[in-house]
Amino acid sequence: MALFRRILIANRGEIALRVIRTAEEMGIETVAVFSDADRGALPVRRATAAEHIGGSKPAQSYLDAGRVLDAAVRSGCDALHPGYGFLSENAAFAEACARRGITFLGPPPDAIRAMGDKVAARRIAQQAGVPLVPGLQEDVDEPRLAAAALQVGYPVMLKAAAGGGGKGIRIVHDEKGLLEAFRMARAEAKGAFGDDRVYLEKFVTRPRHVEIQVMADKHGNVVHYGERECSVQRRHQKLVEETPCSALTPELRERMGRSACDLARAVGYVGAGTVEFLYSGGEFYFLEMNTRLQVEHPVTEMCYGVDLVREQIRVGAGLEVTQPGTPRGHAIEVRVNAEHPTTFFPSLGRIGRLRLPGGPGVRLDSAMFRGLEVTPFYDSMLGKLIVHGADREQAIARMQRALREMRIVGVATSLPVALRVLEGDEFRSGDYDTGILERLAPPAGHDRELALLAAAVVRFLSSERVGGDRRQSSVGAVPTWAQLGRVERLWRDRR
Amino acid sequence: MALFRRILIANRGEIALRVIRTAEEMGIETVAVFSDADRGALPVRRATAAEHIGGSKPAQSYLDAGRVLDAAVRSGCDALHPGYGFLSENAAFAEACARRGITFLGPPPDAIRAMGDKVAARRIAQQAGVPLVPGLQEDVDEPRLAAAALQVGYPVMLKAAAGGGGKGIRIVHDEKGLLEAFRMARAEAKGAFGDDRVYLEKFVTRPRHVEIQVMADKHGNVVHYGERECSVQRRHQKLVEETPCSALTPELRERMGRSACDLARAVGYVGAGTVEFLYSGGEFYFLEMNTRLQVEHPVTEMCYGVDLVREQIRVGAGLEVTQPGTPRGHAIEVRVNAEHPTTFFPSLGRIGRLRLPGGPGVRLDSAMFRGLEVTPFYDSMLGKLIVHGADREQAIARMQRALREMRIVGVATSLPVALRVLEGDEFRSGDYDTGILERLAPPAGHDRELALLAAAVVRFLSSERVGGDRRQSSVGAVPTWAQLGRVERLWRDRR
Amino acid sequence: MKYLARIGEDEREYSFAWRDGKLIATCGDRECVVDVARIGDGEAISLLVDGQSVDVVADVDGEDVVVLLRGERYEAKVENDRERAAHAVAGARHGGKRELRAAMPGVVVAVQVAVGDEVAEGQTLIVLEAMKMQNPLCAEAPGKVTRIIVEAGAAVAAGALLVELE
Amino acid sequence: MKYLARIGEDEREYSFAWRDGKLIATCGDRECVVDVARIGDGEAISLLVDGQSVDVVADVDGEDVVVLLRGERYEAKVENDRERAAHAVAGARHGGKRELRAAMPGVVVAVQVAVGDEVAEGQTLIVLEAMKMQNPLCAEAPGKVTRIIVEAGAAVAAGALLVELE
Repeated sequence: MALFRRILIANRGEIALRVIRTAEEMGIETVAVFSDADRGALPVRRATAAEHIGGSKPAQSYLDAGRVLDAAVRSGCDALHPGYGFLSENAAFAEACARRGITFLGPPPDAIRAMGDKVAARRIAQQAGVPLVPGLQEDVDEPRLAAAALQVGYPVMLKAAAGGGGKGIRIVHDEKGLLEAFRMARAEAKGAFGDDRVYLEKFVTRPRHVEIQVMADKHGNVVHYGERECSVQRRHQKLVEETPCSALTPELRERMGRSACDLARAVGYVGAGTVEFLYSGGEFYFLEMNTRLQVEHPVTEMCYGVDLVREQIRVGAGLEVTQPGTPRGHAIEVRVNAEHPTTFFPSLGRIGRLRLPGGPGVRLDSAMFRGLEVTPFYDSMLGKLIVHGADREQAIARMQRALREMRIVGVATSLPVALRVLEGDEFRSGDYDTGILERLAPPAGHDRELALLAAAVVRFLSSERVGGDRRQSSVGAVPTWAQLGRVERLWRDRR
Repeated sequence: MALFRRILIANRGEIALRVIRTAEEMGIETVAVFSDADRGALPVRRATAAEHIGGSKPAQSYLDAGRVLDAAVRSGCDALHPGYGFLSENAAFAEACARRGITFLGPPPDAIRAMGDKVAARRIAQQAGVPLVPGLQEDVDEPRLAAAALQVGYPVMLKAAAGGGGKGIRIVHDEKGLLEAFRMARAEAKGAFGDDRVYLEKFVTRPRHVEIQVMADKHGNVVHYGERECSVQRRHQKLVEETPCSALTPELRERMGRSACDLARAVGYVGAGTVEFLYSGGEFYFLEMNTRLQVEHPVTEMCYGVDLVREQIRVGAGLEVTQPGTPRGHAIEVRVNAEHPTTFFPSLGRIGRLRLPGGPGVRLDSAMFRGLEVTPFYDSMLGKLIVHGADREQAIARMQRALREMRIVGVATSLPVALRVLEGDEFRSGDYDTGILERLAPPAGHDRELALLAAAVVRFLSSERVGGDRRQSSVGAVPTWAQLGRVERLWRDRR
Repeated sequence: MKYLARIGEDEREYSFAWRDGKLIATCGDRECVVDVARIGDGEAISLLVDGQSVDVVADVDGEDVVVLLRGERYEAKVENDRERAAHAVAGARHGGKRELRAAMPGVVVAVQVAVGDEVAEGQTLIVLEAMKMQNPLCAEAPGKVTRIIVEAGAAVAAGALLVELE
Repeated sequence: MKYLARIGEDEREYSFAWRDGKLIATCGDRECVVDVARIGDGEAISLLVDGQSVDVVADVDGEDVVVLLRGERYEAKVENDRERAAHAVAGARHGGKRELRAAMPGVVVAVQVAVGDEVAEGQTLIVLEAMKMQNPLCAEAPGKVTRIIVEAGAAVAAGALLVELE
């Protein structure tokens, strides 16, 4: 018997499709919700049923807890998967689900709340014995400032307590500018977040962003599935993720894993969660916990042979978590974003021709299709390309191969950037940090000569066709080679 | 440094693309060969270089050893991968490659020859201690016939020594019809193969077709990667394959694996090979050895986390074979054939819209693309869909899910047949044999009611469009839902 | 306008009307509300039939509609009122004449009937070799062979007329 | 007819001729033989350039040709003789007038220049918010702002004229 009768997927795009796939494999019906812009989206078409929940702007639909919940009740769902983003880390929404008798496939509201407040989260982490970046756990005041900075050690970072996503952060290299920077940070924090608390911590140089995947059940079992290395990011947007992380020793991995599980236990966690750490020079420091499935979860799945969405559904239904096996090989994920590869501008438009990569070790998680209109309403991620190889070298080569196979026409994508990352010495060495994208070399243009020729040939052929040149007019799909030859010969004979 | 400079792929379709993918990942250049019909094929486009080798009929191109070899020499190749079919089991071709200084990525010519003659192969297998179907290893004559049949035990099978692919086989259930059947078998064998030798063996009831994947290097190491269960077949054309086989115990698997390796050693085997066995009631019997990569090799790759083409290239270059790790989970392959799902007629045409499956545990090996013309020149396999799951149940559910996702327009395919196999109790029980397809239930038609409605709606919409009905005329790609509503409302207001 | 859809033995008659942007499909005394969305340039059609999602990829060729749905492939015939009337007239005129055509290009390897033969439903009339396989082409219904157009050895195109029956 | 192809700073001039069914491409004193095959309905173009396989997916919009090749994306401009002549004339007539247009639909969050300002190459003129990101739109070359069409807060469509320079 299926664990649930019907799951409402409170999300869109690739993650909605991802959840539908697993639910279908588990014999559970699914209900997709959709905004006006998403009527034709793949999750809507692949789900058992679909409910329209409002306008194209997120606030009118996917962020509207009431409409989403009404749809779940109306369509007879007994569980709800929030995906990531939107309502996934909204404690009040999780509570509302429970009130209406719907199992929220995420952690308990209290755990969401505890980890949602970054200052509170740090306090809990500290109590659970999880290493933090050296610094003050509380709001600093001017009198204590200089002593605190000296104790933590320069360079130090001033951070708005209510901030997030890198906003309101100042780095101070010595005592000289400290007081002025502090006053400005306060004023800025007040202005931006209406909350002038600022805290101080050591500025970690050349940090790597390494996170641990945890999974907990309602019986008190907490396990982890190793780490993911996510340092290839631009403005806190990850572009390439991999597992395992080249910097970790088995001993370090075990320590980080244990820390992550300790934190999950400390907040009574249930379900899938990710504990993010900064890693530098053999030390790791707690950053924050994401209380939901992470975009980059597939790299973990490929190495551990686990289906994390399946585990979410299982523990949500009260089953015990499956013990992780031994990971195998190496996995890399590249995000496919609709953005211009040099300017990083979002690229809107309609997806035309589409060639998807395949073959050994290649997985594509995407709700893309030919004809999909990329609209400005949602984030620009079209999907994720994931590869698995026996070792890191093979995984890199495989991803390069898959990137060369993939063709998307109609919007520009970030794929060429990912390819440049993978081709670069820094990534290949395994020794990189969150600054890698800033240091990325411009396109090498190996094939620029061929591209120039190809562009000219394409233009020549299209003008020949427009001009109705008979040599080209009958070139069809198949025996073009033969036909071109034949037609050309006829034409020459006639002269 | 790459193991070879350039590999010529002496094949076409999905297997040519499969080899190109791995070679590219290993930093080795590739040369595709193509017939007139295949100028636009994906392997031609994905290879480093491509050489035209002749007409569309296989005899004019892919089977023409001279043309293929000339292309290899002309394009500066130092190795050649034969794929499967065509020249892959042609000992003379393997010798010719060696003479022209090109490494043939397959076994030594003598091993090909030894295994190519089915009578000789049985003799070698027997000497190597590999179990055979009880029977006579040599040509039978009339005087010894009745005693032999009695010794072997009824039912017995009379088989043309020169036959293959199930041709020239007669089954005799008791002594009554034996002599007459024998004389007819002789006459038939003479007529069909110009060779009237007939041998006699036990007819194995409810046999399963189970094969062992072996890999051998030039240093005398021979390893195996477990078994593949290939009993879902029609007229000796496999349709669904899986690993592991539900019938095998670890002890049986080990014995079969050891037998297969013994046989490979006995013929001085190098490279990838498959030893086929009949399995029934706890016993296994040698059938034949395929001295090449097998179509269904990906299921093994997914469970062992190995790239068999990579291993072929490595051992071809003289490296030692990689020791197989522990297999994980369960894998299933479904062949995507361009044939009508009820009549099994080949379905020719041009592939139009194409929706490929994706997500966790799904692999597609195919050279299909939108616009591909399926011609009558080659076999009808368009590709292979492979899934991996933590266990057999998950793998089956995953394959069903992937089959429901996949859409191919323009030709009919065998996918619905595969789906029916996977839905059937016999396959799900794991207890099936080579008769499973004959016993397959007709389409259940769960969704026939919806299909009828859908067909009518589609027809209605297309006639509305043809008629230039303004309610439908402006329906574009995206906000169809909203637009339909709006346009309709306008129209109603106007009345 | 009514539409008669047939798949194998099953047939249903529908009528359609638009109401508030949705399609109301009526079949006998049952009615359902269908929300219709066309995807891309004819990539697919998404139906929400009383909320249930039906992801259809269809190929329409006149009255022949091939529907791909949840992994199955349905070959449907859909006629509207006008076409049914026209067919009735044509049927009367042709007096039940029927044809066997080549389902695919190939070479005729055997003609297993002669003019005047009475054939049973499912009886093999022609064996056609295509894609290295021999494919029996059978009578769709009992009848009498009135004309044989091809002989063994002939190469035929897809759709070529092979045998006429009545 | 000659074709001038440009990608960034690089440019090449080609002329083409058919010979025995192959395209002969000449660029300066170099010549190569290109075997051309069009795949499907414009799905892709396969070139064999002196045997080397080049798998091109291209999007042609007048003189703008986007080429996808081996994982890279090239934005090329290709002009033929006629177009080059026409452009030369147009260039002379417009006297070096230049425009800044919106690369995507969005909302103008800031206008960072005024009419009459001298701007440097790469200087931000407008900040456009689209897809929840703020995107600086910069001057492609040094110049003087002659006209500002939009103001902060305005929603603009892709391709909308924002600023004129000379």
